[in-house]
Amino acid sequence: MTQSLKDKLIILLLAALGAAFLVTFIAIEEQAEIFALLVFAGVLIIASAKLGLTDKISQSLSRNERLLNLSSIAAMLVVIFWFHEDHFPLLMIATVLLYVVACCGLNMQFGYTGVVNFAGAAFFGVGCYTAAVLGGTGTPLLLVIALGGVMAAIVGSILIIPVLRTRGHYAAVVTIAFGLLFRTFLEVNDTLGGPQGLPVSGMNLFGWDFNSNIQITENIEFSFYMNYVILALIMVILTFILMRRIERSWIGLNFDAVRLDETAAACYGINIKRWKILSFTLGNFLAGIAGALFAMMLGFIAPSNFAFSDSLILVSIVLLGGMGSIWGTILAAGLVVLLPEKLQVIQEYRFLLYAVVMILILLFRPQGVLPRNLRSYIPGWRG
Amino acid sequence: MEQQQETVLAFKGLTRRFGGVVALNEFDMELTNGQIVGLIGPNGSGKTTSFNVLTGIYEANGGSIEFLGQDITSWPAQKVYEAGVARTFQRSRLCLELSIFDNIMIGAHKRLNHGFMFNVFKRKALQQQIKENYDEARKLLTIFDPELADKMFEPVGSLRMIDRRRIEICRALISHPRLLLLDEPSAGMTHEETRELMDDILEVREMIDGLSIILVEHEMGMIERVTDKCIVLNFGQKICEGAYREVASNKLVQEAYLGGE
Amino acid sequence: MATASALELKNIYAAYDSADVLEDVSLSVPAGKITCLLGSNGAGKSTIIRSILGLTPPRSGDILVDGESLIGLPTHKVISAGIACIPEGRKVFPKMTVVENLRLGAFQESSESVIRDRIDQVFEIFPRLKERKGQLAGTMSGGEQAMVSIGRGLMAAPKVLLIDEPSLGLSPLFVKENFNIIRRINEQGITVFLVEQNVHQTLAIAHYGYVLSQGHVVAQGTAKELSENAEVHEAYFG
Amino acid sequence: KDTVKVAFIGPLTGGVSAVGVGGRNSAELAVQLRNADPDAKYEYELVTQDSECKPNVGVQIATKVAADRSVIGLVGHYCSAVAMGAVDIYHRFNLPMSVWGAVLPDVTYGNDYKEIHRVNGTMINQNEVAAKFMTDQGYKTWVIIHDTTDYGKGHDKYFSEYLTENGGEILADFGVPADQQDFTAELTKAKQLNPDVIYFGGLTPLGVRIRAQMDKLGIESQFQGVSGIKSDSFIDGTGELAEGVVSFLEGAPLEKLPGGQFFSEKYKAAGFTESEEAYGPFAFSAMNLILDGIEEVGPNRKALTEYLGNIQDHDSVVGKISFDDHGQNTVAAITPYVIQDGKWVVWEDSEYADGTRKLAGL
Amino acid sequence: MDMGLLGQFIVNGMMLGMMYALVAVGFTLFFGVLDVIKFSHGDVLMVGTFAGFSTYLGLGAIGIDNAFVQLVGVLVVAIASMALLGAIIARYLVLPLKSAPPLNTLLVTLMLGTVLREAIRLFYPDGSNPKRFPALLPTDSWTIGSFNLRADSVILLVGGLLVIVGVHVLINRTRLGMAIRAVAQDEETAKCMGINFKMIVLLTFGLGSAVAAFAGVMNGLYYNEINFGMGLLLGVIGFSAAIIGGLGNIYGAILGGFIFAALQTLGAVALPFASAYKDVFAFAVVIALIAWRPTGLIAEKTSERV
Ligand SMILES: Nc1ncnc2c1ncn2[C@@H]1O[C@H](COP(=O)(O)OP(=O)(O)OP(=O)(O)O)[C@@H](O)[C@H]1O
Ligand SMILES: Nc1ncnc2c1ncn2[C@@H]1O[C@H](COP(=O)(O)OP(=O)(O)OP(=O)(O)O)[C@@H](O)[C@H]1O
Ligand SMILES: [Mg+2]
Ligand SMILES: [Mg+2]
Repeated sequence: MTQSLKDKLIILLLAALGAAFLVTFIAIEEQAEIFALLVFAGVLIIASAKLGLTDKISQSLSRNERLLNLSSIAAMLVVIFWFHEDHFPLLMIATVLLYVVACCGLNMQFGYTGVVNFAGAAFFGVGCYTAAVLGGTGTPLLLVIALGGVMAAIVGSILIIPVLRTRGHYAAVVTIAFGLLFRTFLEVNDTLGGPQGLPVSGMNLFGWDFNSNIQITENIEFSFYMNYVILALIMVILTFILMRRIERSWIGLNFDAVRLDETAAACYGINIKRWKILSFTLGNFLAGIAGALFAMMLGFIAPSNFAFSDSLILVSIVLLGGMGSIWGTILAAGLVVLLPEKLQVIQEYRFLLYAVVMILILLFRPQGVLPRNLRSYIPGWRG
Repeated sequence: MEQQQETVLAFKGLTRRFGGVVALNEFDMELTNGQIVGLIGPNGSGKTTSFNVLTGIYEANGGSIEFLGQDITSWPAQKVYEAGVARTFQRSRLCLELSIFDNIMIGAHKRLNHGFMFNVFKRKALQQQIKENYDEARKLLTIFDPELADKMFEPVGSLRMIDRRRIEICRALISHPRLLLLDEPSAGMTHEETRELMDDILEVREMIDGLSIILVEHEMGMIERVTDKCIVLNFGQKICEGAYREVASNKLVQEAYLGGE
Repeated sequence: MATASALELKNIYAAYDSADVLEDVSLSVPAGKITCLLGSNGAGKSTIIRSILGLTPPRSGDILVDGESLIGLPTHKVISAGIACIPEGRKVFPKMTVVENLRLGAFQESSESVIRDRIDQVFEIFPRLKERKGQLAGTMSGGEQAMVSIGRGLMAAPKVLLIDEPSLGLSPLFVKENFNIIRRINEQGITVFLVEQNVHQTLAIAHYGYVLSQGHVVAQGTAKELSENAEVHEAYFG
Repeated sequence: KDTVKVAFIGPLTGGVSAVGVGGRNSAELAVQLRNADPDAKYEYELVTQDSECKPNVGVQIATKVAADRSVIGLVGHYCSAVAMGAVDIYHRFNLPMSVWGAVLPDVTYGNDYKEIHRVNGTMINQNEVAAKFMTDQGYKTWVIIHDTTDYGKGHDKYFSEYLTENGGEILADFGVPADQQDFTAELTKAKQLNPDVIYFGGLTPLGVRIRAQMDKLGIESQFQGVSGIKSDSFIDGTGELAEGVVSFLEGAPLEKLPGGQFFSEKYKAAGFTESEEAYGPFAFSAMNLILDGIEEVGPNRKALTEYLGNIQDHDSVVGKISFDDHGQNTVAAITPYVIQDGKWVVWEDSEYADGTRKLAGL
Repeated sequence: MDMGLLGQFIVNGMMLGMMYALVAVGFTLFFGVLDVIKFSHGDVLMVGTFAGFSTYLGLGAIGIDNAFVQLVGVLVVAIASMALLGAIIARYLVLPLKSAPPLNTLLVTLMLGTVLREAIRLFYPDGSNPKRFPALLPTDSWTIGSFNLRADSVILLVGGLLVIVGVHVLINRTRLGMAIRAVAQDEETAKCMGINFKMIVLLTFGLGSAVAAFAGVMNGLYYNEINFGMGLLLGVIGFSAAIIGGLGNIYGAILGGFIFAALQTLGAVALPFASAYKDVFAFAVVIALIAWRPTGLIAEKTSERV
């Protein structure tokens, strides 16, 4: 068998395995089964690492990015259609996807450019509130989503000056303070619903009501969440492409240079401010669009969704995945969103267990589950 | 040739203080097209500071800097680079997590198209530009070390110190600057390695039209071999200027810097 | 060799992650003498120093100080055994003043008066440091930092002093001065293990030397032997 | 017997988890008792979910529960914001449910969904009674402190409204975040205004802090709370300072109801380690109501909804339950309580009512 | 406003400021050593308070009811147990991660905070409800007009001040302090100076956590109420205080703590239309302050150079 054929088979196999895993993971409810599945996956991963398979696989993957991307999308579609009439799994999948988009935004900010942002949930929230306010006004809803992003970017610009002037922990405090301020403001101020929150009207695209089930034939009915999942998937794909293209371009290089050594970057003509502003704004934009769609899907938002702890969840996804790593973000988002939900069976003990699991993962993979690779501008091209 | 005589850089009364320390004191200097000037002086005499003030990292407390007829005294670092000044750092400042190619491309900043549309949507054109620059970087790196040129996509962090220095110099040269500032490029190298490095730099100079160099070095062999003129600093003040032989025989210089025989 | 060795490396193998750096290196540093280690860039000289200090513990082999093995000891215990080091690339503590840096050099010394005396001695050698007592070391020029680093190494008053490229970035005057200092230290009875690029001046003060190439000892002998050794000559004297 | 699933939702983690766990235990107790009853037609299985008191999580798990067609009825929500977000979902999926703790009026009155019911009273009833009761005692001036959640703000709104109607005067009104520790600034200002009463709209943790800090600053005013502080932990938290604190709770006092004693005994007997807290009896009643319905009309959502819609004078441990056309229990009597010797005592039975002891400032 | 009232606000604000400053000092210590934000700091504080509280209950159970003995017992147990906990955290969570990106340490400590919080909530008897912390200090009070000063407040203020001064002296005037700072700046070189790196890290975390325990007990004594969530906000505020004051400087922590307290008090008092906005106000000022002084009010001296 030729190497390239082998590579392709490996990828297809992996995608199939991934889809199967996801379907099982989402479908099962029993505590023992969940536990067994997690242990099984863990053993599989450790074993393949010990056998040196992981390296080989990752080489195969990096040689065939296109196939990898396509088969991942295919696997995702399989999972989605598998659950086509199960509302809750679809809702969870869509949530994961939207978290991926928001976390890509954060990744752009501190994975690439090193601009820390502990107010991710606030910018996500700006998107949500934009959708809530504009939702009933008859604004085309795709536009509402875009405006959610734009609003997040605009609100973010309040912070531009302190963000540009500060670094490291000092910058962290700027965003922490903003996150707390944002939530308190929403709670105290009644114009946006106050602490009670606001209902959000659902998505309606060219007369297609996103909030009713889709009747395919007499017997087949798709959950209305299918609409959102598909839209969220498209959003993820576009975000993925954007992130990739930025990373593999001079812009990505400038971002990295700004993160790694501002002084040297300045001495080589890199305009620190320009790139920081771009990445901060773009990052907030992504968080905002994710928020807007999320609000429409959920139908209801309240300030307590955008607390500091929610921002920390976004940050932990980025760190757990590995800074700047998009695949890592996807994996980590799945883990962070689905795990606590899967642990519902153990009720009040689940956060304890969840936190313990996170600590263990980080102790064994300090760089994140899938650390970012060196930049390769053109896949497969090595000069 | 007239162009040869054109003044590239001129310091006039350049002064910089840190608290009580006067790092540069009324420093005057001139550099003409294609010249290699050695900037020498005891430790802490202000050599690195003069680079930092010139490249806009520190502000001058007094005096002026003229580059190609423009007053660039208070320009920010980015603008100074755009005007054609590139430098290396006394302590290597490469991005260790990035590949060799990435690091060199940081130096090529002004030749690259940084537009959002271009980078995100015009992938074909961008990839074309990447490949062109790759070839160029490779050519340059080959002059210094052909072996390194084969490792373009390896992280700089895995390389030896000496290779990092070479890459840093390539990063400075890739933009075809008019003025190159080298701060102790040979530190930590053996005589042999130092000589090779200097030969390489001279070779590159031939390629780049009208490249002038200011070289800070404590390795007198190197200074003697490559410089057209030397300037000696002590306590931020110029104490002597001239060809190396002249300077080296100056009493003051011997006392303060070389140490009498 | 007539004198007992203060420090002895036996069949050391060392590596970083995957890259093997030292292979079967054995050398001995006679007590009370200056022993130098020559070799081109990346030969593994600094790695030897790191191995001795326990920063890059060797994979196999033995390191002895006065006959006691250092293998497995954490770095601070190695220092307690009477070893001090002037590390490669200066490595001053940037956010501390010159005096604090010097004090740290004598960290394992608890007598305040001894420390004061030693600081005074260092100031005598480097008057520039006295002028700049209170300056944060990180803001000093390259050469000034080198002085801090050397001064700090002297503060420990060790049995064996490991010195890794001390003249890096020093002015010619100071390089000369530096070799004088090393000689003087040695005359006070401290064993010196010196890594240098500056072959001429190094061999001029060293008693004994080793040449390292790609992780192997390729030549050794007295300073005189080495400077007459044709191979060494070719490689380093050019 | 066929197995039928019923569900419970409440905050099991986070700041108000004590109430949530108490509610869950009570609901579980109802199911246990029913399963132990040989006359029951079905075997019941309880599904419990944690809302974390966060609307987004609440909406998700509401979907989870509602989308599971095998779940026939739900007892849900202590946090009003979560309930507000979730009601749409229950309506969409036609899942009949009863709220067991959330007190925001809009949960029932903000919509016309016939699936939504509530066994406990709203904050409207409570504050109406509270304002009248306190002015009747002879108090004239108030300083209000409330947390800025929907809960605190709602109480603030209704209490202010009814207080003005009853002729009381509000000297100042402070909104504070629900996680604030230090109230000395607000209280110092309050002290300067010297009100007869300090009204606190919020939950136990904050209530404890405010009561303790009032003492620090030497404030002698009467302390008046809302249903959110009517818990044993308020007394545990404030110790001797608890004496004389008044609060109001919907429903007749447990021990006065025929089933009240029964509930308390059974709860103790079931061996739960956590207290049932103030709203445990409501969760218990709501669950019983749903179980009664299923027994009567069978495991069918539509039928159960219908059944609940017609509930009038239904016996429960919190008194008779009658739903109005919004599904709100109308006979929610409000009982004033006062703390006497480290216990919550129904006002009428207390030494304060007969004049042996006096509330602060009277 | 009359003077008595003003005095009252100032004393209250100072108590609050002291509380924040103590937390901020802890943060400054951790930055000092490993350049990490230790987000579990607030929760360690909380656990410390609960440890003290349990000691009180325990002493009560064996019949010791002398307030002074109780106080000493509470303090000793809280401080010692948290010092131990801090060292354990350092040993098993922080040291293994020292070569990972610093933000990952942040994440781990964040998760650890959750573990501590949830553990107290779930496993401490009736842990989810607030507890009444005993008043172990003399409660005599002096009243002048509307000004009311209590002895316990004064004792706590002085105690807090002593601890901060003590930490400052320890860091800047002792060999241990020098070692701590050295380790923070360059681990390897510090080792080469003969410093026992591991020991120093453990000690620093022990010290920082001990300070947190002290702050926690102080919190309990002052407010007479403790609960499992008390550390969360206190941690965030303490962190912000350390930052606005300027890292690398204990005085910065004090300054930051007092500024934050002043802002909150001012916000509550001087925003008559809506005291609920006081946190919005305080955090907005924090952002403005940082924009104005990007490295804190007492700026770190630059030690980097090119
Ligand atoms: N950022 C700073 N803060 C305080 N002092 C400084 C700073 N930068 C430089 N100095 C002082 O200015 C003087 C000149 O320093 P400079 O780095 O220019 O010396 P140099 O000539 O490059 O010396 P070397 O050959 O040792 O590198 C030194 O005494 C140094 O301590
Ligand atoms: N941390 C490290 N990780 C991986 N490889 C390393 C590391 N440090 C050094 N090396 C490699 O080990 C080899 C020997 O390095 P070492 O620093 O000991 O050389 P040296 O003789 O001291 O050179 P120099 O004269 O440059 O100081 C080099 O090839 C270097 O690339
Ligand atoms: Mg210099
Ligand atoms: Mg070396």
